Amino acid sequence: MADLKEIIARRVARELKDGDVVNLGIGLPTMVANFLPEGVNIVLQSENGIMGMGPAAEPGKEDVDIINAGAQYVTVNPGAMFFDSATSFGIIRGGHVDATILGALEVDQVGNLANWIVPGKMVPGMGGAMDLVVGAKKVIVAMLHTQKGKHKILDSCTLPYTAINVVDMIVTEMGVMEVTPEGIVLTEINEDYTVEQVQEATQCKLIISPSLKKMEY
Amino acid sequence: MADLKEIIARRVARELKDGDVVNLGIGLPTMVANFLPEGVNIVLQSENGIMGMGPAAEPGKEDVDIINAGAQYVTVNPGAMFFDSATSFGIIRGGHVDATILGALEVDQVGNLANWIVPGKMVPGMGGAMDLVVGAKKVIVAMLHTQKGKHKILDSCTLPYTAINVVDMIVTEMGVMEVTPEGIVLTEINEDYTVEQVQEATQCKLIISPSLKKMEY
Amino acid sequence: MIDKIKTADEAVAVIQDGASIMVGGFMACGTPEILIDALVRKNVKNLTIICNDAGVPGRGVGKLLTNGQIKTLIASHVGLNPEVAQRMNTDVEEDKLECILVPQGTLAERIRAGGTGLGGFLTPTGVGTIVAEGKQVLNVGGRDYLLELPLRADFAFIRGSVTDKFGNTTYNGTTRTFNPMMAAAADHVIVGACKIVEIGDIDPNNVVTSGIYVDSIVGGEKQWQI
Amino acid sequence: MIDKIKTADEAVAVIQDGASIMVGGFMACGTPEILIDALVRKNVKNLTIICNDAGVPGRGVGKLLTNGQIKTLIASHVGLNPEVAQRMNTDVEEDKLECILVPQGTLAERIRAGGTGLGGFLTPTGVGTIVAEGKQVLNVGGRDYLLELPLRADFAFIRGSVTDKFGNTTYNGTTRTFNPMMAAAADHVIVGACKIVEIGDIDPNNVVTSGIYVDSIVGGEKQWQI
Repeated sequence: MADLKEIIARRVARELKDGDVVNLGIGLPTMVANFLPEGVNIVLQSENGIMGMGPAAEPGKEDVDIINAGAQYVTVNPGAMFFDSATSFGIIRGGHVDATILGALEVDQVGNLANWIVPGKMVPGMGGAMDLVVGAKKVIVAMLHTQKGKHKILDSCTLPYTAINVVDMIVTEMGVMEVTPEGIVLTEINEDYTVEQVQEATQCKLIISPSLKKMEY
Repeated sequence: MADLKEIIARRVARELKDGDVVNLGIGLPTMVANFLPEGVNIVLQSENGIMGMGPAAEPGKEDVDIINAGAQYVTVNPGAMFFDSATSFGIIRGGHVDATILGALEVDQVGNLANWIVPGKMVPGMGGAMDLVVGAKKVIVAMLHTQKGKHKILDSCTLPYTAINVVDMIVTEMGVMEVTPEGIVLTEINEDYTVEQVQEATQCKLIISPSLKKMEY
Repeated sequence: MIDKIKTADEAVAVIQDGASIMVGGFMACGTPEILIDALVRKNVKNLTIICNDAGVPGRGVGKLLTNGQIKTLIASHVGLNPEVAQRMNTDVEEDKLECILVPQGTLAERIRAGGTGLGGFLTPTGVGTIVAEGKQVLNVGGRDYLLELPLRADFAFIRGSVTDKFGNTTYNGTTRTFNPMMAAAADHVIVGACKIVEIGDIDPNNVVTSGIYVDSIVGGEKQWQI
Repeated sequence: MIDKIKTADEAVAVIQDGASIMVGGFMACGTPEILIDALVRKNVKNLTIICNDAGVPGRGVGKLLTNGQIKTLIASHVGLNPEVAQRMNTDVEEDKLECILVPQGTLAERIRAGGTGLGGFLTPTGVGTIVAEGKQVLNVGGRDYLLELPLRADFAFIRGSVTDKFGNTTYNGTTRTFNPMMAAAADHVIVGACKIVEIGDIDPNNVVTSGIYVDSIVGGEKQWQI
């Protein structure tokens, strides 16, 4: 399982360009920062008020006044800035975050996203997710292709939306998909899987890119 | 003329309480700061970005990075703060300025104010006046009662409004008037004038306060 | 000059049952514990708390929740405090917590609107979701936006890293969060300060929150001990 | 890392006839003269300038006006530059200046909305005046508000007192004015800096404008000589 997640994180990391401002969700997306290609430096935004977030603080060296949006003690890089929450979401809503990378419960073929209400579980709140996916220039969903065999990439989301028409790209252990006006296009495939397997793991009909490539990670 | 203006400025100064946040318009209102009663310290806001403005800078000692809204070099008091224009007008619109004191071309009996378009002259722009009179807790018009014998306190303004229903108090060389739902009430009179003279200098019908007092300044 | 320095108990003495209180911080980082503790001692009930989240059990607004003081919580995320679910699902009517969830950016902007005299703002966040329910949708330039309304409270609890005796305040690191907007959006503002300095000690270029907003200043706020 | 340091002429080379440019400052205090001068040299025409005011003849956007480069000026106050009236009343059609007046607080907030992705906001300012003409009036909580729309531009000219090589910027005194909002509301942002420092030299608590907004940094901006 860890390997599959690492495959996804590694592939997403290749999507980022030098200088990009990026917000990483909790969990798998956070791993992306560990796999940036040589020469690519990104600026991490943390919605609780950091531009230029660094790695997690070493145990014993925490500055208790500096946490990330997951409430972990973190460091900041030279050139960082702290700001308030209105400023933070001004940056996010204003389109100044180049990419936001986050998990999903469901994505559908028009790019609708559901990732905040788990059926039967307590509703934890949307936090900053609704603003992030509406505001970021590029929304990349990074997730396992299915949930215990259950489809997550659907004709239509069944769970309450986080936002509508926002997802640009989906990266799973099986491949890379882009959400287009025509539907979801499979552009890259992990060579461990066949196109048929990917389609089978996907509820909506995938458009197979004529230039389908091997997924590199 | 200077004496009449000083009378007005002196009387307005008595309206301010210790700790009040005050924005003073250019000209006569600026004089108010010179006549504060003993023990009354106010915090001057300048809409270009100062809380805690001090007196004008001494010639030769100007800090060229610090001006007031009239583009004069000024000083700041200990405990001052500089901010941007959105923050400044957030303070103003948000009701955090206790009093704004400014001149007028016309005021009418429902508290409409006209002070930004002079007939036949180039329109200089409203600057921050529209925000100030809408946002400040108390709007005090400080002006000469008439303009070359022409009424300025009217049944209805004839010039384009700066804002409607905003003026709380009018202080002139003749007296002090409060704008109430019933009309303009003369509450204090300068002993150099009679009630008849004040009414004659006023277009709209004044309500004479049953407790009409001598105007102290 | 008006003396704003008080003890925590003196500062919260004005707060009565049923009050609405904005509390700064994010997962309690940036929440003035010294004021929360005094409010727990005062034990006022039926509070409406506006805060990014529900804190943590034993920290931040989590303490008020444990002590059964919150009737309504307006927040963006409450998942990291398991007591929220217990309180929401309790059968004891008087202990029941109402939880109103607001997207984090919208919450910050609504509080900013409340403090800056705006009647509302148009945001794309929440369009097409359950957040849009009951809200006016306006189309500007071909895009749909929700009209979101300002939010104010009776009181605000602000955590200052450095505060001068007038109330001018700076915030260290990520303790800033909702504090600056809340300081402008409440009728009565109390700062719990880690360090109180003389007026004039903070560079006017670096003040984040103006002392004009501040009614009381309480010293002795401590950094969190891990 | 991307090198953002340029000469003023290099930095303005991207600006073409007809561009819209936001210019920071208030009566030229906080306007980057070094960029204005380069734009005068480049002599592009038909510009839309968004600035608090018209500057002063020989200072700030006043120089662009004198040089006949401004077609439309969006400002809150233009009374202190007598050239505005001359340009507005000229009979020479190609020299004619269009001047759009916006209340100062509304101008600042419209630019903020443009930079922060809001579709607009409701303000009480201007209700019942000619500023309300053609605008939607919404009643919230029994009070009328104007719906004001966001404002953006192709370029922004920002004056930094201290700017690091990433573009993180601080402003001294009253030079701040419209600069922070404009830095977020333009597609391409150029900072004219009084002092350029290394990345890491500015305390992260004191940065006002993030370097993520900044495309080019030009050093050598001078303080105004009285």
